[in-house]
Amino acid sequence: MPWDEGLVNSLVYDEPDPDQGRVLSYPHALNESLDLALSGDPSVMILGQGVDDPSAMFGTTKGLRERHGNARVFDTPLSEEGMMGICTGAAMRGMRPVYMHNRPDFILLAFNQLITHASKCHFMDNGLNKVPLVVWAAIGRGWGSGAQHSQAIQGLLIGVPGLKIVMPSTPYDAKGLMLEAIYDNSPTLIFEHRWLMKKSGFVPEKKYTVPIGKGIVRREGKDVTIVGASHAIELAFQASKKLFEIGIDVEVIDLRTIQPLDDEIIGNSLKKTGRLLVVDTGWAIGGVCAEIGFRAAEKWFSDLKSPVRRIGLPDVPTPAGYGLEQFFYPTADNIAETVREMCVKK
Amino acid sequence: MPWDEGLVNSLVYDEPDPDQGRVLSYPHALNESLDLALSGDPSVMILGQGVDDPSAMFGTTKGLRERHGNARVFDTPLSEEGMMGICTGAAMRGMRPVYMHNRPDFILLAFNQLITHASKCHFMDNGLNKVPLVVWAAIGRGWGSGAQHSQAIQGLLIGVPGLKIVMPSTPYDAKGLMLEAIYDNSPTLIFEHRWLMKKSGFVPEKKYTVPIGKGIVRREGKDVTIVGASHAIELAFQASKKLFEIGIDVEVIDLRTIQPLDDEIIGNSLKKTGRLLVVDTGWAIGGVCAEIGFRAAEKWFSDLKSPVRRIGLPDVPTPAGYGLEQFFYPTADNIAETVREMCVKK
Amino acid sequence: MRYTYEGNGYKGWEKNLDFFGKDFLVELFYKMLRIRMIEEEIEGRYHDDFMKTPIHLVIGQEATAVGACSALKYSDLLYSGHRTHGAYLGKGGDLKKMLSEMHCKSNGCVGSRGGSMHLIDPDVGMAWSSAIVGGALPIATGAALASQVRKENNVIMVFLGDGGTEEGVCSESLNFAALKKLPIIFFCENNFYSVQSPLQTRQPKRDIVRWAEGHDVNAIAVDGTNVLDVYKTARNAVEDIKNGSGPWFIEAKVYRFRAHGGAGDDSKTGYRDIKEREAWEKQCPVNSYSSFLMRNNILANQQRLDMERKIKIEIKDAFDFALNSPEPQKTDLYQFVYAD
Amino acid sequence: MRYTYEGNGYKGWEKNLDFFGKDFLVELFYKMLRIRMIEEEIEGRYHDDFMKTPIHLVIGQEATAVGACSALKYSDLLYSGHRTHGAYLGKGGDLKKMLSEMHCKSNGCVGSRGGSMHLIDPDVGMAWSSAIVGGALPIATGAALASQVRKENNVIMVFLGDGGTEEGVCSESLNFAALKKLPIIFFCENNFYSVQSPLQTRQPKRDIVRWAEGHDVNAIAVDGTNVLDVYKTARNAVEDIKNGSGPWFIEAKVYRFRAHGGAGDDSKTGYRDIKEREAWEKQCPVNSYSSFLMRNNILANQQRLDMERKIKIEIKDAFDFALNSPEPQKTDLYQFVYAD
Ligand SMILES: Cc1ncc(C[n+]2csc(CCOP(=O)(O)OP(=O)(O)O)c2C)c(N)n1
Ligand SMILES: Cc1ncc(C[n+]2csc(CCOP(=O)(O)OP(=O)(O)O)c2C)c(N)n1
Ligand SMILES: [Mg+2]
Ligand SMILES: [Mg+2]
Repeated sequence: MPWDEGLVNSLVYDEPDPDQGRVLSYPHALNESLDLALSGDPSVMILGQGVDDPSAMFGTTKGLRERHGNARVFDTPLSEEGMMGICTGAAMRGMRPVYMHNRPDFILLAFNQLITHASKCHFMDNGLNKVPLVVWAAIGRGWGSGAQHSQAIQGLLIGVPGLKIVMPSTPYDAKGLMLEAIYDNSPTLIFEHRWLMKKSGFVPEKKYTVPIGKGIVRREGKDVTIVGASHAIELAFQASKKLFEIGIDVEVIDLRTIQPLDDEIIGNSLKKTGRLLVVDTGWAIGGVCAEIGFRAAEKWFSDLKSPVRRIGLPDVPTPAGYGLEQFFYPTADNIAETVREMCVKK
Repeated sequence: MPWDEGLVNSLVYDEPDPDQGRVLSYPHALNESLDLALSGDPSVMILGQGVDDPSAMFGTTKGLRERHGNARVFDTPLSEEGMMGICTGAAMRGMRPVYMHNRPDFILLAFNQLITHASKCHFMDNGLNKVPLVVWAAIGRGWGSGAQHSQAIQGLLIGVPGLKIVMPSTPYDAKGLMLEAIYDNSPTLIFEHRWLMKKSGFVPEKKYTVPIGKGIVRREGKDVTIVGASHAIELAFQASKKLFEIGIDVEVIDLRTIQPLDDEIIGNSLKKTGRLLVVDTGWAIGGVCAEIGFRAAEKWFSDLKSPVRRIGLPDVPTPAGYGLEQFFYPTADNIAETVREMCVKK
Repeated sequence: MRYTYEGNGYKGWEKNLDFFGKDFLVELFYKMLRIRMIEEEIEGRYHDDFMKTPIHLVIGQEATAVGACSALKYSDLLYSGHRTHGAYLGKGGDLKKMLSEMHCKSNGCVGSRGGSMHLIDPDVGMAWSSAIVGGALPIATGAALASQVRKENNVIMVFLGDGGTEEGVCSESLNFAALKKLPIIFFCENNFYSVQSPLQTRQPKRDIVRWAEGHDVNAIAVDGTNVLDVYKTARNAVEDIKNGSGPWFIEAKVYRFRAHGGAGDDSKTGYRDIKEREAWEKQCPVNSYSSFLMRNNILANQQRLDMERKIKIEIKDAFDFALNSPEPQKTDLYQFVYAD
Repeated sequence: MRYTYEGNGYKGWEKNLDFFGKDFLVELFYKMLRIRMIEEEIEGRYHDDFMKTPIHLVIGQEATAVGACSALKYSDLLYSGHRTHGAYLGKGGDLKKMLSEMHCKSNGCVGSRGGSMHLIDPDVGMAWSSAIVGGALPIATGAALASQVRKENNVIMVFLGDGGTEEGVCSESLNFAALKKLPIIFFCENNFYSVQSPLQTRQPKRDIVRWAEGHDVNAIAVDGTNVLDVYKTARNAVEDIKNGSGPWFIEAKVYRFRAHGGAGDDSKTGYRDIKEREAWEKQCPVNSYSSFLMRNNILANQQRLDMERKIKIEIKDAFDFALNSPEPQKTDLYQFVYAD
């Protein structure tokens, strides 16, 4: 879609510093991790609608079938629930499937297999079987995605026991977390954000992993803690720059994975700042924002100097039209404004 | 299941006071509301697996087919996703289906139709179509339900825009909220709790409704606010009796509906008590508990005297065996103990 | 070349034309030509970036849209998937409302909230569509149930693609429709591809129509490039249903000449053979029917030119209308989350 | 009476017995008898309330469990739905572990965490089961995919009921299995009911096997009360699959003599005609086969009595074992949420 490509291309990302090392695009980083995983372990397989077509799932699966064969890299029927179960069954028999989706919306068709089967097998089986399954999807935004192609469903899944949920924000993490997820023996969801696909960054060539369940402080600050993951980190960063100009020093925590959640890193930050804003790409109500805010008010209550706040999607479905969409998504300005309010009202 | 019937029958519920008026069992109250709805409006229909069989969905649908005919009261194939869509399509064409499930677990098969279709139609259609659909399910517990037949999924749905979620705790509310849900023009979920089916209570004969989105103070108190719905209210009550004996005066708020959420009633209570415990029949993480706790820490932060607390299901799937199950579910004792802790630590 | 045309063109139809009457035959052509020209104009303007919406063109698939919809009355209802343009226009949807929707304007058919995959116009029975593959199937089935319960005596039709049959809910919908003998036609446009995935990587070698038949619905395959075949088949199904036959499943083999989404063809990326597309273009539904009509002296060249001129004006007006229509406001966003 | 027996009993089998050998024929009987006696003992003790678990008895359905499983080797894998008892025992699952599971003991086959609908025993290839109708179908299909990719040369079998075919995922699983020519047998026990709902309120009148065939899998119907028919059909399918035929779907018509769940029959509630059950009981898989063997002098009455005595002892021992087994501890609850 021309306008949309333009929109996404116009996103201002920091230019990566080539002195740090090799620079790769986000999809390329993912492609490299999938390639390494396929090469290193014959039980890894990559499947999903169109993974072997010329568009290659945003480029992330480019060349994989050619290099690793159709038995382990293949296109699937349009049967999300069935394929989720097929991946689960194959995983229990020793395979390590990476099941890829254009959009998280399509995973909703497979919630029975994901939630009532994959996440529970190891527990119900008393440890007899494991489900080393990775489910990958890129959250849609723009392109007129509308209500049925833009859902960010991590908030629905955060409470389900047995699942791990990963949301990278940089090409480096995308590669390292993908490899970690593939090696992990529990079913792990990776939610990318379509807009991050345009990002580039430093990505080492070697096989490396980023641990699941550990966040990272992306910016140190003393006044307010912003917690988030994935594309929300980009927005938080932009906001933090604006805020710095008016004397507010923000700490930005990139959770990297939202289940298990890195309580320690949040707690340590709150001890310093006493103020929490949670930002998420999903609905504000009942999801990631609510969970993190709750924990703050339970575990670090005495550290809190002001009410916890959140910025997620409003309690309405996504409009398809570009005009309305502009009023729908959080912006760096919203974030900056909210943080300012938090600092004013003591 | 004999042992299980015994277990559920042994639940101690307060004997309803017959001076208040007519006493009905919980399923009977629901049966009456469905009967009234069918009689009053030819567009109402009741469907679901086994709604016309001798077990009659816990007795809630007994006699309805005989009285109202097979065209509007009927059994369905085992096709949860399909039937959810069929209900949605029929609702858009002027019917008012009540789609009943033995267990919320089975609704997970239909999340695509529920979340990506039913909840969004009115919005996507710019108001052209409405979806007056009721989806009903009874949360399982005991009976060796295990991980696949016990899930209380309200926490997964609370963040989805466009849905209403009702969780009654008394036969009176069960009837009044069912009628309100049927008359409501938005898709509404009703989650009963299987253990409440043994309860009896005062239920007026006439057609009456209980408003969606309004909670009720079930017990006034000044020290701690316990917020919950459905079966959690029973536990909160039992706990509040124990606590009263040791001098802690608990306020119990029955939300009745968890979406929309009655902020006002919670806020008013917190202004008085300054202490919040949220109790839910679902997973503690990321669901109803988290949402309500978050709101407290955002909106009534300055009223809070101690950390917010929650009691829901632990972050593990439900074990099937009775032995392990006893360690799994919250009890009145857990609740009482938590409240005591909250009052000690100032 | 994986998928080749296996039909007979209009062979045999010469002798059966009286069945319809000339006006009707010409009207079918006009409708197809109109859809083709609208689609080409959308395609041509797409890079101007005023239509900020995905598009799924039906260029090459006009005979299915027009043939199937022409068998329906206004009171009959149409449902569709993501590939809505043909369905919407075939059912008589308002072109201005459609283009306004595609320009994200507040007077779009759903106020810019649904976008191009959600073109509906209840005024003419274009009832609903879903951007989720298979999503509209049970919803249409539910509409058929409502019609049956309310004794509305109309027929429901739902469009799906070959990919749509792979969703379990398609099987569930067929089963329920057959069980209740609902008044519904499942109209499957088998264009052999789902995005860039060929049928053979998604389904075993057997006809889709055979799969449908197993569900105990009436089922038939038809040449989807031939508007008369499509019309006749759909009309028979409609009549059958009115006589209590219960559901029909129609598989129309057809080809899209453009990319799955967006403007232009993408065969050069290699997922399908350019020769395959070229071979199907010889069966272009608009041109093959045009030639047939001309051969039989039902349509004259000048007549076609007049039509084109007329349609061009209509299209230009509609685009002007859309471009000059009002933008939605921020407050609109919060409307219609719940229904009154 | 809605559903009547349409088979031929053991007619014709007299002439074909050499095919198997006597020991094998007797063994089939022993296995069926054992399952029947175990089920009856479970049923008899159920009201003692020590088994705090739902039960779905297979009394009346022994021929399918034994016939189908006997066609499998240990390295072949079996999957099932909620009605697990027959599958578990047929595949050779450990009786003590089964009864411990049903008594919620820590040494149950899955440590009391799965319950009676989740009886698995990987040691003998009883691979998995799901309490969700249709839930095991794609999981079994995935196992078949793994076998194919890893060239394991085994066969996967999955049990389902008539109700299971109504879940969309059944269609999706058949499609994928057919597409990839996977080594899998879908074994459908059509007992005409889902809980208390008769088939006719859930599916149109057509054979389930015809529906399956539409998916391009090999499909065949068989008399599910006749253990030899079942065995032969399953064995042919296994051999066919080893020769690369791709998936099979077997529909076995059969009847459950007890309620959907729990002890005793519930026909008196009226959802099915007691006469219907009684008519099917005349085709009791255990007794009809027993008579057949005795008629043909392959089994003697005394032999059957000896078997019964032996089995009784085994059952008593297993119950004693289960009753005296340790309870799970609180810390067990938090085990195995994530896998190491
Ligand atoms: C459930 C679901 N899965 C995947 C998609 C992505 N998708 C959109 S259109 C499409 C192709 C569908 O193919 P087909 O049904 O044959 O229709 P066609 O585009 O060929 O007309 C796909 C896979 C979707 N929208 N919904
Ligand atoms: C998805 C789902 N829907 C409903 C149920 C409730 N349920 C449990 S067993 C059963 C009957 C299934 O019938 P069938 O497949 O014919 O097997 P049978 O019990 O006759 O062996 C039903 C409806 C379930 N477990 N899962
Ligand atoms: Mg297609
Ligand atoms: Mg059955």
